Amino acid sequence: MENSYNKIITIERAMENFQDGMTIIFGGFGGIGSPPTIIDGILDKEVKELTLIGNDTGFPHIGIGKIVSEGRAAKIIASHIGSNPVAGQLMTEGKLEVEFSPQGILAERIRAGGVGLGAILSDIGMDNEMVADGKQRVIVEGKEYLVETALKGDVSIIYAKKADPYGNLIYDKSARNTNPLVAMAGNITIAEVEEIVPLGSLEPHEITTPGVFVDYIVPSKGVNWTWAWE
Amino acid sequence: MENSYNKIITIERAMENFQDGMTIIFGGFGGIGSPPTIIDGILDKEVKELTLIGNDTGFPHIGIGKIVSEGRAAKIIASHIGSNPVAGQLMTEGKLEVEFSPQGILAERIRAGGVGLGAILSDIGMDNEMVADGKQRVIVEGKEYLVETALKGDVSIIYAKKADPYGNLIYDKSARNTNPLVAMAGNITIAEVEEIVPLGSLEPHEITTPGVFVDYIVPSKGVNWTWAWE
Amino acid sequence: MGLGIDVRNRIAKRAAEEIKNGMVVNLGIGIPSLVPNHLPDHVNVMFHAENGITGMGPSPKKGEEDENLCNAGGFPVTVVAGASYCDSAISFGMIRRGRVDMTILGSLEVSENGDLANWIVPGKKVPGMGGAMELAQKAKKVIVLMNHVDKHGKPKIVKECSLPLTSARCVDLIITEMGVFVVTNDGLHLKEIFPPYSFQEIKTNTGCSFQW
Amino acid sequence: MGLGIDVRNRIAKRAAEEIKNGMVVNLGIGIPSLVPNHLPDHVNVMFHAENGITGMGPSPKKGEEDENLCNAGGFPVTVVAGASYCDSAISFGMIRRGRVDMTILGSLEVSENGDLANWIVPGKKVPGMGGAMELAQKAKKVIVLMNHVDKHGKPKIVKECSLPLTSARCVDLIITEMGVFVVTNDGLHLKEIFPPYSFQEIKTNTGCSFQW
Repeated sequence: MENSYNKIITIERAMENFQDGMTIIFGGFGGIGSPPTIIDGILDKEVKELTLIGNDTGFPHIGIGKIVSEGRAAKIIASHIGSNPVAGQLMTEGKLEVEFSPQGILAERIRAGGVGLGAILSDIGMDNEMVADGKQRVIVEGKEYLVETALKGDVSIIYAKKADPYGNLIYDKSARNTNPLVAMAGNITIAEVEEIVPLGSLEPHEITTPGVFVDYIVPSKGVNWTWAWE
Repeated sequence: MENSYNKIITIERAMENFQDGMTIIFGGFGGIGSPPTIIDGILDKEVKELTLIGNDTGFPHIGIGKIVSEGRAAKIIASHIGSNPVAGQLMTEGKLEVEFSPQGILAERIRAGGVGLGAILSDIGMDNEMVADGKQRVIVEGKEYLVETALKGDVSIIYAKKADPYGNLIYDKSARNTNPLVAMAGNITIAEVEEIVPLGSLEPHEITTPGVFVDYIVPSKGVNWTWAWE
Repeated sequence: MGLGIDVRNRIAKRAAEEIKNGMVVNLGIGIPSLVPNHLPDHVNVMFHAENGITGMGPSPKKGEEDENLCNAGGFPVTVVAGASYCDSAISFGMIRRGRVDMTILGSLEVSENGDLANWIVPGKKVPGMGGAMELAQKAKKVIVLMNHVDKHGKPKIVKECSLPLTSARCVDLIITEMGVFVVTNDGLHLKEIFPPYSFQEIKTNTGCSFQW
Repeated sequence: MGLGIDVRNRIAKRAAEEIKNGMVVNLGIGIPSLVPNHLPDHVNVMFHAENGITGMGPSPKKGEEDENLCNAGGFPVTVVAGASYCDSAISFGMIRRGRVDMTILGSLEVSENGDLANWIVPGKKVPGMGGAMELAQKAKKVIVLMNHVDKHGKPKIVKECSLPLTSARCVDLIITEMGVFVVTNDGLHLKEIFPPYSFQEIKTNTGCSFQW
């Protein structure tokens, strides 16, 4: 495949972007749409003390859950950890700091980081201490809102169905989920893709994530876990 | 065409949603992607004292410019009025109130209204009195931002290439512009479309605006103005 | 004490009657997932999944599952004609903008003024709120389907919730195996009693007063 | 006093040299629109239009214009392989997130510390800022192409702008028919002098001091 924008790299080259203590934003929802090859790369490189930002902690052996279960994360910002009991256990033992954010607000916070805004004002969970504690409040047109800060990361890792060499992306069905938002929020964005197609073969109006946001493209080795329903 | 969701209506029925003094959010950028048939319907109905929200005032005889030129708007919130000298003249004469917003921030304010947020925090034009005057400031992580309030409308009017009977929309090339954002911001959203196709004939991943946001679909009679470059 | 499948289906069937033509409906896990089986054929409804599907259809046949087409609980689904995919931000935009007409969900407790407590299971670790708060707070109508009492026989419809709230004053309708309650500004109204239960049985098993 | 097409092309050609392989570049109207004509063949660049195009190509032939494929100025364009369309929010998201590597624009005045004044024409009504502020403030590199002096022969590179600012301290490079200036933290540096102009002519026609 042509590599006219030098974005197509091996998983080994991609791993040069990861180190201890960094913030990784990951795409996916219950593991669906999370990038399996990059996640295994992170495990193999044994980076630790990570801050992870994403929808949830997957399952113990699915998606980002693999990293959480191995104790590589110091902190996670997510909407729930219910499907990964190991995450709950690490939290209880004081080994994992967890910040909960309502699911759609978390998505908007990641998007806000991705489009260069400082925060959004939300009225979700205003009376709930887990959501509202420590957050600024602002009154707009007589109504009070919470200041929900934008989230950004050192690296975004996402999963797509198709990429062209510029990094234009098309996602598969509900594996889209948080990926287009996460794609924008990283200082460096690495997309793991099922298929790389020639430049010009994607219809411009069909592209969900413009390649502008994508720094590197890594061919996927495919999902190597067993789904919870299997 | 099947009308299983009762969303496909005539322009006459669509016009029942318009009255004096209301707020209309319109899609389009320099007239491109603005709905010509609905705009003519608004002119014909002679509604007045409108508040208009959209990217710009088009040209005197193009897009929303036709409504502005006829003096039907009392106020407009836009990023510029430079291509429509009539708008500038009405502003100078005190017949049209104009609120300017930086283009991308205007787009985000409309989107914020569309997704049910109260405001966004922006660092664009902080030192510019036309942008910053009268706006609240909030400090997030040591950096100051303007509170840019969300925008909503009584009715959103948009233009798309294809709709199915549920109102799922696909836009044509750069005529997409503000339309997907405007589509979400109206209490009622009316989409003028070039073509209505059977339910199930649009690929689910290709749909830009989910029909959830669209209340009514009006077949377009086509653009009836001459473009500035023609 | 769980409910048998017949009773669960009866609750789901009653909930299905609330769905009107053209609605967008979000379904929680448990009994709510049975609701689509009871829809009349002439009702056009779009089922919404907060992970980014509008227009979910029934579960696929075994062997035909698509790992990239799952509901918010992570289980394989299908889509109907007119379905679309979107990202999580737009999916919740639909909810917060009031475009989701109804959410049908389970609960641990509901109070007489419609407070919902369905996200922290007693004795379990805090799992996070997921999308429950937005759905409870912003869906146009919130319907709770649940057992009338918990496994210890204690009322789940109560004067005040003992568990942490998901959202206050958000529930519109409660359907249990015993009957249907509407939440109004002046309190709970029992609207329907399901056989074989009596008014007295409902009164005994409900933790607050209600009108009838 | 406008510039002849040869001089305009020379300025555009010099600007084109700033474009490196893989860049995303936003072009303003006027001289900047000539820049793509001067790109070397081996440079892969994506031209960005803030109305939602990444990957603009040249103007279409007469008669082949598409009314739904126009640049931010409303004029018909084409797209190249690898192009994509997006909505206005994402288009400006690219800008604010720092993904637009360069914006090349015209200006009325530029100050010695890089203040840009390019949006309010003297004596004209205030037309609004459009997308100029975001581009000036957030593009990674801001290059101004303009006449060295205005139509009255007055310098446009000045100690302090007399016109309202689009954005303060944002300009990185100024290219005129006379030469190239770099804006640094310790002021303006003249980097290149274009024949037939002399250092003295540039000094006379520039409204502030600069290093050489």
